[in-house]
Amino acid sequence: MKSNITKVTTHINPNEALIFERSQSGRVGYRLPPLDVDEQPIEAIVPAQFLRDDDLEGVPEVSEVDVIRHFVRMSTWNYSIDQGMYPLGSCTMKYNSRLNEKVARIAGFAGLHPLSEDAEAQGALEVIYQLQEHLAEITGLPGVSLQPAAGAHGEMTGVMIIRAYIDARDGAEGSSKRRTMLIPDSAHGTNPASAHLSGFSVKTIKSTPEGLTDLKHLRELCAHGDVAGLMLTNPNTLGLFEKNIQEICKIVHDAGGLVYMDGANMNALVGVARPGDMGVDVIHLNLHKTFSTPHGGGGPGCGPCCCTNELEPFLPVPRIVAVSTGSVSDRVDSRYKLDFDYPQSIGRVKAFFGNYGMMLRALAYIQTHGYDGLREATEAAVLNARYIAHGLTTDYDKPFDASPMHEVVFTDKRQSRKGVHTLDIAKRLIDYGFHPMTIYFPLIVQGAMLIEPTESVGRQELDQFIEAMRSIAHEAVEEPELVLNAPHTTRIGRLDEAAAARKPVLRWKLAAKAGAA
Amino acid sequence: MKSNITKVTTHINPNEALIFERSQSGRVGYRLPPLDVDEQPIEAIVPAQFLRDDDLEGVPEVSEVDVIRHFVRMSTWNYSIDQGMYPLGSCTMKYNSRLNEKVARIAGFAGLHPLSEDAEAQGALEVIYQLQEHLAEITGLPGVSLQPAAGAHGEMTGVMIIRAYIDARDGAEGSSKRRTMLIPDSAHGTNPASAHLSGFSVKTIKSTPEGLTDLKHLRELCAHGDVAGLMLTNPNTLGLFEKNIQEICKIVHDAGGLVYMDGANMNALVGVARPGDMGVDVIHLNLHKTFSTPHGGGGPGCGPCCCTNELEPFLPVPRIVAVSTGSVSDRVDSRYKLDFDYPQSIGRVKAFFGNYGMMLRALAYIQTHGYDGLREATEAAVLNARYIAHGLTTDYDKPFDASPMHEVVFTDKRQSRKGVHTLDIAKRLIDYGFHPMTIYFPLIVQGAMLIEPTESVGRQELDQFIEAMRSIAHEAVEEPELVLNAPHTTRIGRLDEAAAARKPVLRWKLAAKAGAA
Amino acid sequence: MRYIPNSPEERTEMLHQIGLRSAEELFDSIPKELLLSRNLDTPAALSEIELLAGFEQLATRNPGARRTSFLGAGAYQHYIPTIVDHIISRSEFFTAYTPYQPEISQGTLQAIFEFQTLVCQLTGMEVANASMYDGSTALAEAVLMAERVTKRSKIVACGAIHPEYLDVIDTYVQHAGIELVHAEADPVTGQTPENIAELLDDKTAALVVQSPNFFGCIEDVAALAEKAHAVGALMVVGVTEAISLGLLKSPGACGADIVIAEGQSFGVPLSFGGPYVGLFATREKYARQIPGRLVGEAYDKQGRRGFVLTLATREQHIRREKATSNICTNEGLIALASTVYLETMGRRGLQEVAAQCAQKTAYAAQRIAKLEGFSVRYTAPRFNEFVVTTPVNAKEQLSRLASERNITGGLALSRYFKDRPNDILVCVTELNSRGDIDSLVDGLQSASQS
Amino acid sequence: MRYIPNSPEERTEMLHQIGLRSAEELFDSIPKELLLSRNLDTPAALSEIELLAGFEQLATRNPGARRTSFLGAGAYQHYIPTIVDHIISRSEFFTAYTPYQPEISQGTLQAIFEFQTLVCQLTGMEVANASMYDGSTALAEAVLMAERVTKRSKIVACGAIHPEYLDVIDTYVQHAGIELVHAEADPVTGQTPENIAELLDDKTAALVVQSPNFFGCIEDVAALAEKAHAVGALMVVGVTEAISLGLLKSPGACGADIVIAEGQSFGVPLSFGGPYVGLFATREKYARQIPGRLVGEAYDKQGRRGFVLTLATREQHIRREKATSNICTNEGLIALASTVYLETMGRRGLQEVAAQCAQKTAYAAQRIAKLEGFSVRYTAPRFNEFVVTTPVNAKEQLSRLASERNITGGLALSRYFKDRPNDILVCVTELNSRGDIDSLVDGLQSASQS
Ligand SMILES: Cc1ncc(COP(=O)(O)O)c(C=O)c1O
Ligand SMILES: Cc1ncc(COP(=O)(O)O)c(C=O)c1O
Repeated sequence: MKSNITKVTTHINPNEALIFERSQSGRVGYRLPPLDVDEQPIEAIVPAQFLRDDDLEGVPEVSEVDVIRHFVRMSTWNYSIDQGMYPLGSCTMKYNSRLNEKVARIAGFAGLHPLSEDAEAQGALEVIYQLQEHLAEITGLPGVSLQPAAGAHGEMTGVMIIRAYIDARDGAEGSSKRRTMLIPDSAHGTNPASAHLSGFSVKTIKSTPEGLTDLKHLRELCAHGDVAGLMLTNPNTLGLFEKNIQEICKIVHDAGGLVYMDGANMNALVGVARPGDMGVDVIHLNLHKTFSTPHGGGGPGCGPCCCTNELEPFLPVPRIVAVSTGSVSDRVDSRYKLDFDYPQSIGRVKAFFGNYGMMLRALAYIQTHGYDGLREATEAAVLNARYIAHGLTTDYDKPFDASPMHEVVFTDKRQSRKGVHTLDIAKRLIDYGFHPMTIYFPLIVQGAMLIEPTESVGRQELDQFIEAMRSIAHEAVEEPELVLNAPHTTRIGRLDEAAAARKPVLRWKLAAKAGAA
Repeated sequence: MKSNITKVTTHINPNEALIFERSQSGRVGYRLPPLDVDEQPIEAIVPAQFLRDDDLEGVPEVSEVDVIRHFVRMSTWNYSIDQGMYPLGSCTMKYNSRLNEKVARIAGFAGLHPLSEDAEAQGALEVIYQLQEHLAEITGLPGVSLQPAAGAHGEMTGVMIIRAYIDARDGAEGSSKRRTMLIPDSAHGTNPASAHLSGFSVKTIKSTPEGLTDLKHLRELCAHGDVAGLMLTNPNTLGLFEKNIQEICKIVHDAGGLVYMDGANMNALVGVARPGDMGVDVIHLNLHKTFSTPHGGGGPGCGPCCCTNELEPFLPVPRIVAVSTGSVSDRVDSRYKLDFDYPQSIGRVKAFFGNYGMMLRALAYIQTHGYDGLREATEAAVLNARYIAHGLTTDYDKPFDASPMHEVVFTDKRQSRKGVHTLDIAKRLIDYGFHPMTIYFPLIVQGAMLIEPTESVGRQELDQFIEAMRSIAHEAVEEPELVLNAPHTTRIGRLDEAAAARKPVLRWKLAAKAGAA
Repeated sequence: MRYIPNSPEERTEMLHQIGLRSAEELFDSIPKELLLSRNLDTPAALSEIELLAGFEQLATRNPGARRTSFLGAGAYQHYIPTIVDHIISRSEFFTAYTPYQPEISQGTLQAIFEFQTLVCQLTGMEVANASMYDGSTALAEAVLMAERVTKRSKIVACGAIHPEYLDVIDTYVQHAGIELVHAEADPVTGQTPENIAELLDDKTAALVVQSPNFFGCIEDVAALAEKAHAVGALMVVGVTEAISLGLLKSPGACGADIVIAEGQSFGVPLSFGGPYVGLFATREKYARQIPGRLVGEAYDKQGRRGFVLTLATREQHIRREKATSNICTNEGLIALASTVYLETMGRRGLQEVAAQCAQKTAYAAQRIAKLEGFSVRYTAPRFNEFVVTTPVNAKEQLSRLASERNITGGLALSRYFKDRPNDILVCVTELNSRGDIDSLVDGLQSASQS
Repeated sequence: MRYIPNSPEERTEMLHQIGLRSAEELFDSIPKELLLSRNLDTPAALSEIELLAGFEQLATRNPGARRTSFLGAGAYQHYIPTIVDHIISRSEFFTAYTPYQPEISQGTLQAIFEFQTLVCQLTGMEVANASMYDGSTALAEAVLMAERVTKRSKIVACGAIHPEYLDVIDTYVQHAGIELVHAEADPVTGQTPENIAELLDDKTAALVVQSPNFFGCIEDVAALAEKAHAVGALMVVGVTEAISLGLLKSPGACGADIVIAEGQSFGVPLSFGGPYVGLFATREKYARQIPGRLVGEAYDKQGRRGFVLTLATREQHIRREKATSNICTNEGLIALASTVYLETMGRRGLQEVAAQCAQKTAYAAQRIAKLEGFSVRYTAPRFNEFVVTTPVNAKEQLSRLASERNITGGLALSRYFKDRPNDILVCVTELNSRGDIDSLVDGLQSASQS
């Protein structure tokens, strides 16, 4: 019956071209106030040799209406949290509140220049300070820097702090022998990459059949005196709490190393348990996960680093500090200041102070929830994951027995016997109106499907998700083709990624215009 | 190949239920600051007999996330200007600029109470005053009231002004003989309805085969001394300029009547010709058409009434006036004021001063365009309509030969021979990604298709539209089923409107909950 | 012009393509002498930067927008959840037209269906329409509808109806052959006088009351409805402060036949008086007499549920001069804002916000009543407004409150009642903190003393 | 908690359904002694009303945000078209994740592809990535990439690079075995000194320059590139004021091998320093050495064009410690904002805004140069920043400008250079009217006189 729908070729929404293909010479989308100083010949200001000579050819010429329609149309090709559950494991796709967006747009913040004098920016500095205090309380780690721009950046910062601490503790000579960073095989790829940036070489710790850090292996690796530290995710990327965390920290500490915790999974712990109490020395948080700042199609993030008092002197500068008591503190215009005076600091990891707009949002998140709401969110997030784990056990294999925390991992073992793999299941989920889970991560699980519902999903939708997954499991047996060719409902089908990588086309080119659709 | 897609039943976006069906007892989406006065038993404030006793049963209980997802999902079922051309004839679906939205949300306007003292609201009053001045200049009619909330409301206002004027001119006795309002058969339904509201009975003027007012018929109707006025749309609803407008006005004036112009089609005239210069006595404008304030899925509008100096005393009160020169004008805090002192006024047509937010947007539109941009928009709008008229003549029948102005009407005469009607063509257009044109209006054209592209569409998209329409014309011949069963690409198919009207279900009911999907 | 996609070059090409030489030729059907031979005398085009600066500058000249305020009287400041504006700012909602093509308008249609349902729930009525321009025009249309339904021509309006609403009714009925009778509020209770029944007779189409009324007094609607029904008239109830519906017995439960309300309190900014939204509800049996648009449930061939505009035969585009109203464009986007507001606040939020208004108002009234020389008028119970008689001229009192404490203390009733120079109508909402109220009380006291 | 859909009752039911008795049991895998037995010592929950009031209050304590400003130095105030924020506020963009599932992420992917193309066009380079954290980290990554490409370990950095950027490079390279050599700017021209070639040798991986440099001077990139290439080093160019690309010869046309820029000027608010967006472009032959994400064209089985994340084998999630960078989350939404900005301004707008900046800056510099006791430093041509040496202490001068004229006059260079107490870095953009500039000039004069 629908055979002829393919005749619908000019549908403007699905076919929105690249803006370069839409460009028409002479269109304009802007207007500036007229120049109000006497115009000089431009060559009198900048010698001709330094001036552009390509007349910006190729840069689009479009009207404001064209721009609006272009992006509104394209936007409809995206899935988003606001449309439904987005159960990407390890990504904590929770509700991004509008209130936080509004806060970040208050003119007194959005219009503030980062090089304003401290006295001109007391409100902005207080926001940073308050957030630091709250994150210190939440992690149990008192030293905080909000400078890192994302999780990986926070990792780099944290690992550099470990390095700097060991340099200081052991001296250059002693430190030079400690160049090993231990990282579990289940860890996120940024962990080893960040360790590498700080000059460490990585040794991989095996996971036990239960999905936890192999203590025996850890002890072996710690036996050689070369360990600078351990980077551990907790709950780990399998969604399991490392219940031996205290023991783990002790082993590493006894071996002269420090413990870095990847805090990407803090949504399982806020208000319930604190890394600082577990023996962790330094952690990064992802404000764009646990604290709900929007992912924005790939950032911006904010990856604060929190550490013990011992490590605090090594945090990046400038630090944002409260001016200590006494007469000065009364002067409201200088209660907070930038402090550069940390000679042991690893230095600056970013210009200015980090992704400030994200800090505003995260602080608003913390204030909106309150201490009880923060714990409630954690409970609800873990409950939702457990509910899914429970709902899918009959149809999918779980690689580990232990009860998951905020996310749960399944394997495609059972389905792959019929030739249906994780990728197919993920694509088929799209037809059911859901964004797929994280797939093929962590690497140690065959055909991993890592599901993190977060607290932002209601029971009805969880049930629908479970039903969809179970239905796909049945399809995998009864009509595998249906799954293997999914998705069927999207604007485009599966793209040939291999071909794309072989001969990458990474930009539009003027010459290509004639040939384009 | 797609036969099994129907298995996709839980797709959350297409299936978003009514909020009442999603409601779960105990969910909340709000938080207020705690009550900060001592709480009294509520019955001590309001006697129990006046208190609600249904505990608001049935009112939904949902979280903020539920609300966001609910509306974002539902929104994806709408077509909108921002997605493409929206060629509804007579509706002037032009680009709604974001800048105007921003202006309307400036706190100093959005937070201003309408009963603020004049001195507390000088900025707001100046906006009204400026807009009045601009509209007077654009229409050539110096008396302006912005009080009416929409076009039909402006019509009622204008017709009441005519009535009041005649009452004053002819006395109660004389006036009582003039109770006829002449309205062309092509007019919009609001015209006769508005005339009726002012106690007039309607006589219909025929259109000529050329689609214009039949002067002979008009003269006949004017011969009886009972004519209070004529309500004329110009360009008329067929998109044709009433080239005899001066003659028409003379006939009516000579017969003791006044000429009301429905200004819904002013987008064809702004900056090019002025109703006041044509002999028109009173007009309404639709700021939500010509001046780009958003239609909002059915309003709000703003339907200012502009009239000659003679009619001005009859405009609704309060008027917004500038305090005349002299010492007072220097006091910036009272340059503009509300003036109630118009004893001949027809009275108030709405509480406060009209849809103020729309006035802000319309003023921003006028300022953004400038006098040259206003004319440019008119030219571009007319050109676009002519371009479409030109592009479709080979495939569709045009009921009238004359060159159209800002909109063009076609008939389904040719297609209906194959059993394909305007409704089918409209629905099939949806499959091509376009919103249909206005259909079956004006009533005097068989299977009317009234197409108004506005200036907000570029050539590429016009070409796509023309191509789509021509392709449908071919389908109507070659594969009529395809057209008759359209649309094929939407979430739901054609709805059974007759059944809906027979046993109307106009609200969700608690009892229905169990049975609902 | 950046809003016009086609560039001048493109437009020239298009002109040539359709056989024209210049843009002027587009207007050939307009008689030469009617063509404007000069530029419009409107301002030159402004950039965004200039335009925004201009409006921001104008906005600073509205100091009224920046005060702590106790001004109500038909337009109320309430908390608006942030998400309301986000949702109504989605292109799909604010740049869509009236949902004439249901297949691509289900978002708007389903939202209106929810709006209609919520209006029914809150007013306690059976059916509601898709919105009217505002409360005042909705009340006028209710009066016209009562006339249509009863075929009677007399309307009895209780005096404590918002004066501007009364004016609008006056305008609407002036050519409809309707006799409008006002009954002043009882000077002691502030409510409709006991003897209202004397004005009702078998020519009476409707008894019209506002509750809470203009002076903030809650009317005994049930008793009034009984009286109206006794003579076969309809009971028409108007509500200007819709938040009261969260606490007070619904007009429907009191026997109302038509209920209208101003919906501004449901998530709509004050915006100097508009756009607001009129709610209109009635009994099912009068559904075909309702003015304005109605959305109803419908099904497609495959049995999928959807929503459509329905009962269109009532409307102007079909019935022309015989339509139930001339309304066409209504207040779609504002109705949507109200819908989002109501769903966000939800059952418990609507109750709480109404309760907070009542509690804070009681606190304020009690404190002011104790002030030397002040009295709080009327014995009737109230929701969130009340009349204060001050020892000095109300306008002076208010302007001192404004200049000395940056408080808008309320409405000087002299705006509408020249004979009440010392009366202030005070409104308290959940946005007025106890501190605000205390400051108002102190301000009143000191302004009246010195 | 209103952001959590499931009510406490529903959660209890769910707990029971999965066989648990209480929420505590959810945390059974955490050792008892690690469980927090108290409430977090963070604030109690606030309503929207309270929260907004609190932040608004804090915002008033940032007077710097309300001044006419001539402060640049790596973060610039420019006009931002209104539509930018509207588009990036669409749920579909701001609440989406990194586009891992291309079938339902084409909106984001196509936008990034356009971003990459625009970055190439503006920088004059062949390929660009999907964004870096900001300009400073992009420059540090460029240095690391130069080391990877050349397998050499010395970096020569021209002195007039933004001091904070230099600091970041320092941090990034400290454990990479890289030797970083700074060359001070020439005190007369303000540019890289003529004898820079002396520092270059066959160990040099890259010559790094910023243009316009920190003092606003336009560098002769073409000449520098020649020198770098002469020793087989890469030419790395950093741009902190991306608007300059609308007027100045592109780094690519000057021979650059890697170009980075801070994209904040392209439609991104100052926001106290972030989030901004780093642009990163290079030659096609180095595409597989690029850090960060790349979007490329791809086709489905039916030949329909789409876009995907590509060349993922460079990245951490595949290559782990051997990745070209550790970057994962980048600045997606800010890259989108820049894309909207660039497309809205378009070819002609980018030219005009750059020209206006240059013209106004020339005007300001010429006026200030004429002031008694003041001098404008450096002979090199400039774009929109310049250094003024004032007769009195710069900080004092600036604080008087702020308090007396509500002007932020620029940056006291002593913030970075303790030995330059009297120097101010002044920045002029299209947002500074002639009146603003005149007022700055008058203010400088009078502040230095009294
Ligand atoms: C476990 C884990 N660690 C680290 C990261 C890196 O964080 P970011 O993407 O913010 O750099 C992620 C994010 O995907 C993660 O899931
Ligand atoms: C010709 C004409 N007249 C009057 C109107 C009524 O305007 P409104 O819908 O604003 O009441 C319309 C609107 O559709 C119209 O097209």
